[in-house]
Amino acid sequence: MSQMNLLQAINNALDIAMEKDDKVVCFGEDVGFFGGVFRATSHLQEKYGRARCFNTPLVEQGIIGFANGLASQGHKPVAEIQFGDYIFPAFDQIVNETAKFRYRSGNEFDVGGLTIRTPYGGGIKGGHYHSQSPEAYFAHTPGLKIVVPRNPHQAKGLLLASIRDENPVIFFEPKRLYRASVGDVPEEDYELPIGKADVVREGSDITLLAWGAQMEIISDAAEKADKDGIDCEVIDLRSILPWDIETVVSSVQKTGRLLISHEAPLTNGFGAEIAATVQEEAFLSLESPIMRVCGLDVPYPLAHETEYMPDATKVYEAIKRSIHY
Amino acid sequence: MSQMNLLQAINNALDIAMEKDDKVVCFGEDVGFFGGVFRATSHLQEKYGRARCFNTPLVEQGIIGFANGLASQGHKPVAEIQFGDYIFPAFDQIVNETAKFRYRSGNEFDVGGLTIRTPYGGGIKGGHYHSQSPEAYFAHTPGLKIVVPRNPHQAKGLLLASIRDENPVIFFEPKRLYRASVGDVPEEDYELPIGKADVVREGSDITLLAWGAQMEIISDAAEKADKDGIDCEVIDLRSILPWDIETVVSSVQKTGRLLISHEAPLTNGFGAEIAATVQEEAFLSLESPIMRVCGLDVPYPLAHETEYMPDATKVYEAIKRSIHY
Amino acid sequence: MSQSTVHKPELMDENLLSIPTFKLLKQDGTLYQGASAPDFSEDFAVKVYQDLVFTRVLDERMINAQRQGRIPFYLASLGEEAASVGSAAALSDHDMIFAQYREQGALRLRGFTAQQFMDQCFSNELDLGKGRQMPIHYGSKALNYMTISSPLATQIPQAAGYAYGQKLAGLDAVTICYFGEGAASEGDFHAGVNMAAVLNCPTLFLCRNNGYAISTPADEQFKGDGVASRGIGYGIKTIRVDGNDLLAMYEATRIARDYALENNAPVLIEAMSYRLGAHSTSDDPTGYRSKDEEAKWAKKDPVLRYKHWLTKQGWWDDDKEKALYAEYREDILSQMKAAEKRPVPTLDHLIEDVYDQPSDQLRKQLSELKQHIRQYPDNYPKTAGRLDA
Amino acid sequence: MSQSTVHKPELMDENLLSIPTFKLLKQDGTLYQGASAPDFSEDFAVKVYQDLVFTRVLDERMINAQRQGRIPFYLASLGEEAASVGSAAALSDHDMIFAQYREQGALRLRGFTAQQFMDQCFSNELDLGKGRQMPIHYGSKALNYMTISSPLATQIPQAAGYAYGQKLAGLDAVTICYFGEGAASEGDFHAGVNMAAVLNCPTLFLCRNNGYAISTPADEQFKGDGVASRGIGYGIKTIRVDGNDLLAMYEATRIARDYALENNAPVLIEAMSYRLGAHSTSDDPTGYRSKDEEAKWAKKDPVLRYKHWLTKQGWWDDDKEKALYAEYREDILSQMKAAEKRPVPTLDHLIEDVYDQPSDQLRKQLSELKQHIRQYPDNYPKTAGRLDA
Ligand SMILES: Cc1ncc(C[n+]2csc(CCOP(=O)(O)OP(=O)(O)O)c2C)c(N)n1
Ligand SMILES: Cc1ncc(C[n+]2csc(CCOP(=O)(O)OP(=O)(O)O)c2C)c(N)n1
Ligand SMILES: [Mg+2]
Ligand SMILES: [Mg+2]
Repeated sequence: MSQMNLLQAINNALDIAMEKDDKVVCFGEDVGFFGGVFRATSHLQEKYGRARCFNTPLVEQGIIGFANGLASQGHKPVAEIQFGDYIFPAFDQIVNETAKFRYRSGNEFDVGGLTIRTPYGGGIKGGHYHSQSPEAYFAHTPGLKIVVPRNPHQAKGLLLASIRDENPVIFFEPKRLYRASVGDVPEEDYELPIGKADVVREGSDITLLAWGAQMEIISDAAEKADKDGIDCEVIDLRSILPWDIETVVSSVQKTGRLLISHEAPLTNGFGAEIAATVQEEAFLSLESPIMRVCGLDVPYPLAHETEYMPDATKVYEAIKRSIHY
Repeated sequence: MSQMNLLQAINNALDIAMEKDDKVVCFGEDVGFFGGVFRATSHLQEKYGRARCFNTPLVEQGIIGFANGLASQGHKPVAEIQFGDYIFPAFDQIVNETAKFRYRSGNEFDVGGLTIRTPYGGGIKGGHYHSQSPEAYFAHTPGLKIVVPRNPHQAKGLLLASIRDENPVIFFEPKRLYRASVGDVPEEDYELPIGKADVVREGSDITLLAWGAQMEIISDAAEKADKDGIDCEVIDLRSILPWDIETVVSSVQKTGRLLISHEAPLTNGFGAEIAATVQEEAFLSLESPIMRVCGLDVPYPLAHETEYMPDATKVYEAIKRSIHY
Repeated sequence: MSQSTVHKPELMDENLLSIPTFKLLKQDGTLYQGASAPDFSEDFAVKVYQDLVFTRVLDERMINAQRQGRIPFYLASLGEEAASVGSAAALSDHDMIFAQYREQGALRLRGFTAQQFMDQCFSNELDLGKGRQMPIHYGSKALNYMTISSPLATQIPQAAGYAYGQKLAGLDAVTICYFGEGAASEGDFHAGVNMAAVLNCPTLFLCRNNGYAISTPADEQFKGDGVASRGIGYGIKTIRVDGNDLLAMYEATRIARDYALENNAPVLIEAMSYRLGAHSTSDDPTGYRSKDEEAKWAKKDPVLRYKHWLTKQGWWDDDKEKALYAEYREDILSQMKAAEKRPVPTLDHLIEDVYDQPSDQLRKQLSELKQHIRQYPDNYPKTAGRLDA
Repeated sequence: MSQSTVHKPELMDENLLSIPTFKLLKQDGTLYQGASAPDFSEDFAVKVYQDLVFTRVLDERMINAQRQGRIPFYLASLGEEAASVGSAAALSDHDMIFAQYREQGALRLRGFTAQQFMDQCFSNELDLGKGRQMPIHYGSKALNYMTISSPLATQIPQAAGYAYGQKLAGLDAVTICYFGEGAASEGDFHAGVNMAAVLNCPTLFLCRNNGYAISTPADEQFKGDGVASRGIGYGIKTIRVDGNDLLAMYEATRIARDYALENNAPVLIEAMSYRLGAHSTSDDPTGYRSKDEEAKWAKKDPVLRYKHWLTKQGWWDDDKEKALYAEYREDILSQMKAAEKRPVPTLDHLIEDVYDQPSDQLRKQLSELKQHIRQYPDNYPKTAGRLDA
């Protein structure tokens, strides 16, 4: 075990993946010599050479297009998009190409080796274009997997699993926690399962569900609620596609209540899918409406960032509304 | 009144809009001399000149980028994307630019004059890339309006309203109905409201909700159910952003049941948002879980298109499941 | 970067680059003065011709099949056969092909059989693509031919990445990427060619400039000296070729391939040709271009031009010609009849290959669908009888 | 298109285009032989210098403000001031400016005040952008300066469309579009420049080639002769200019503007310069480039070069210099102090301008938020006290 922050855990996972499998190749804007603007790829060029860790020209649609081609050739590209906000120029390559590559070819070809890493989320005074949480934009796309880790330990295990998964994975990294989240991380190689939610706190009164950086917020809210005698079950979804319907539904069948929180705007965020599925699967168990505590339906703001964020007191108040419905 | 098919109604709306307002400009791939691959812009170049109706190079991100710039200058571009499946290369220009233009500039600049027209949907043996229904991909984006007409009369009135709306609108045209849907259309200029759902059939037992081409399907299902003595209320949402929560919720409060149907894959389709909102707003009225009858979570298939489609018998069976829950 | 300086303000002329067209063969099958033909053996030369003819017969037959309502869609390469067959003939079988959709000639050259073409176009259970895409979206791992994808130009950066992978793996192979002059307007073109240049990828970018993108003529697609002039802007070797001249296409591709492989560098090839037929069976070109223009190009028929050359070599005659056409017509027709009788893939394939393994959610959706089909078998005639196959 | 033909297979050389750099002014303020200075009046020449100096003082002050934690972010234009000020000086005030983010000089030249800069950087209630974007995302309708957007290159096709609109409206105006050599790799660059060429848009595309995109040097961004060589590929007039030479930047832009306006055609200008400082306050260039390289470029200081020229004209001296710096330092500092005291925009602005009118849904979200803030005022100190303002 060592203490690592989230960035170090990611760097460590990439290092292990590259060391063990020379099919793993890392690239993106500023990823090479410099090691990425957040330094997630530090020292990888030094260790594995320019051919396996390199800068690309500044063109996201090209980065993912190139990665698709490389993956279809049997390599395992780990492509970095510098900020989640800049993944949209690559949307066509991801949604029309990556996601459909295996299906459309009848499994003649696939890009299962591809992993797309990108920092997401707010709370860093980044305004519209350094704060977005775009996971829901991809969640409507069969063929993709979407993973979001909440801390360094999870990040390393999930990233290693993503790189080795036989399917393309978008790996969203909570950049607010890059340096802020520090924890024990095993030095050895390990993987955590994709598609399995993680019950981080058991409880009986209400289920709180989130992913990534928002886990901190709902855990705080759970603590607050605890003082009022409300016993929260806290679940980290970890993987948005596929998502662990079974764990979430069983939890709600037990608690009778569900609250989902994400930073992205409310409307058609992934919370919508969860609520829609759970109301169907656990209809008779629900004692109050499923609540969503999310970003407002506005572009991510700067001056009013604090007001915009679905913070712990907002979650806490919603818990009480759910309980006292 | 004249009899028009859906394409003629659209062509007629464009004609009126261009005639009355010389700020209206139509362009896109093959839109000029040829009048578009579906001929929606037929004769417009002849009538209004090459400067106001023209071909662009083959580059969707450019078409929308160009349209954003033109709109920010005070014009009213009506940009055509040849197929909804090819809107994704323009995703960044739409989601990061169009949608945020007014907000980010503090209303110094806006692209409210912009309308994006694009054919969408399946049932035409088009396989993956001539069949998609991408509305939900945009529904997570504050700043956009999204409109889908169900027949020629609606198409003309909603398109005229979209072009004149002070906000950017994506106008999805159900291409399966382009020639198949024929009806009475007033010759004069008229607008239908954006953001208001249309109750096309009143009923007391269950609310059926859809938009665009799917309206035909749920209406058929309502007929079938009628023979069993099930009285369906049928609503055309018409506008996905903003959507008419009030009309839908009041209907569900009356009927106690809701079924939503769309062609796009189930997961995180716009049905998810509707279900999530309605279960919250009408929790105590719901007598059975909100049902979604949607496309499967696979890329749009060809050989199994019939099987994939949320057809009238699938809707009908779901109605019965809801009633007998 | 250029180190020269000037002190008078002057805009550089936009027509500064004027790229000549490389030609070997005249329409009558003789060589231009100073030209020399590539060193074809008789067998090879004849095989190439066979592939040209096969492509033509295939296109003719399938357009009819579409008219008869037997398939929903088709797209022909009439007039452009030499561009894809000639370039593909200069490659090694290990080279990867990323095509746009009008390069059936290249696929045939690689060995795709009449049966394989038919099974794809009829979306039946033997289609390598499992009936999931529209007709003409061929692909074959065995033949190193990437499955076609409809969104234009997406294959261009992919081809750069693929070639990078070949280089990493130490393979003695390049990637060729075909696209139209229309597709070259997409952002993905810029992305892919520039990345290949900077990242030293052995990729041959072959632009088929056939004058139109559906109804849009090339002069509404770009200004300047065609697509070739952009190559110099990216700092890569470039050549413009008469796309109706099979020998020139072969030679240009051959030297481009040699250069790419030796230098780990991309090459841009622009093949000048003309789409003699409609864009696809959904299109009618009379709405946007003249019969005169078509007639002018019909006289430059690439298949006929090559046949003249072949005949002059003493390698071809009318009897062989008749026999060949008869053989291919028969082959294609009989395979068509067989293909249209084959059933669609079983319903289980609807949820396969979305992921390497179907998710629980997909299995559930499939089992609900099967239950529904059992209830309404008449509505789903293609699959209802074989649900448990 | 070129009509010439060749019959020997030969790849065209990738270095065929070698575009010279247009220069007028040497570092000592004298002109190159054969060069002639543009016809500046004393007032105009001095105003231009003032804007250069203002920009420099602003950058210096704001980098400090960021270090002191007063603003979260800043991005300076040190070393590149002449490229934006010199080009903008050649425009009419009616011409539209689409900037990338490092063109504060052009904005100052248009008349943006110290107060306006400060209000934007401090996201306060007077910011024209209503505090919604990070510092340096300026914009002003009154000054025809499009609000900056962070996603790179998106403004390039927008500028083409804007210019098309100017032409449609019959305005006697062009649009200038600034972008970095890094941004020129984006698909939107290709889209925008090609569309402007084909659709005859009077757009000046001005690439600031400052050698780096964050840590990525230009030679990992493209091969070939810079960005300028691409202009010829698009069939548009092109000029490369010494970006540290204000007079040359002015002249090149002036003739480009004349050409664009007269011919309804775009022009590509590549300004060769160097980003002397860090990419932004989040960056530290010591990780990726040498002090030597920086020092070499520091000697080419564009502000100093222009000052030498101005002094030689007899229009400038040390006293004026001192007074000017003092005035701007004072102006900026006092405006900064005022700006940081101004409150953020009221909470109502959170939901305004998403649409022309807030939707019902947004009104509901706002009212719930206000209710929550009333319950926890201490958590929202910036807005809690002014909810009903
Ligand atoms: C991204 C995208 N946009 C639009 C289309 C629709 N479309 C199909 S073919 C075509 C024209 C392509 O022209 P070109 O690249 O010149 O190839 P050609 O058909 O001439 O061989 C268009 C616009 C598409 N398939 N993909
Ligand atoms: C689409 C997009 N991708 C990535 C970024 C992150 N980013 C901001 S500035 C920058 C470098 C830009 O370099 P260049 O265009 O040369 O301009 P310069 O900073 O040198 O003036 C990058 C990669 C971005 N803002 N937008
Ligand atoms: Mg073409
Ligand atoms: Mg730069």
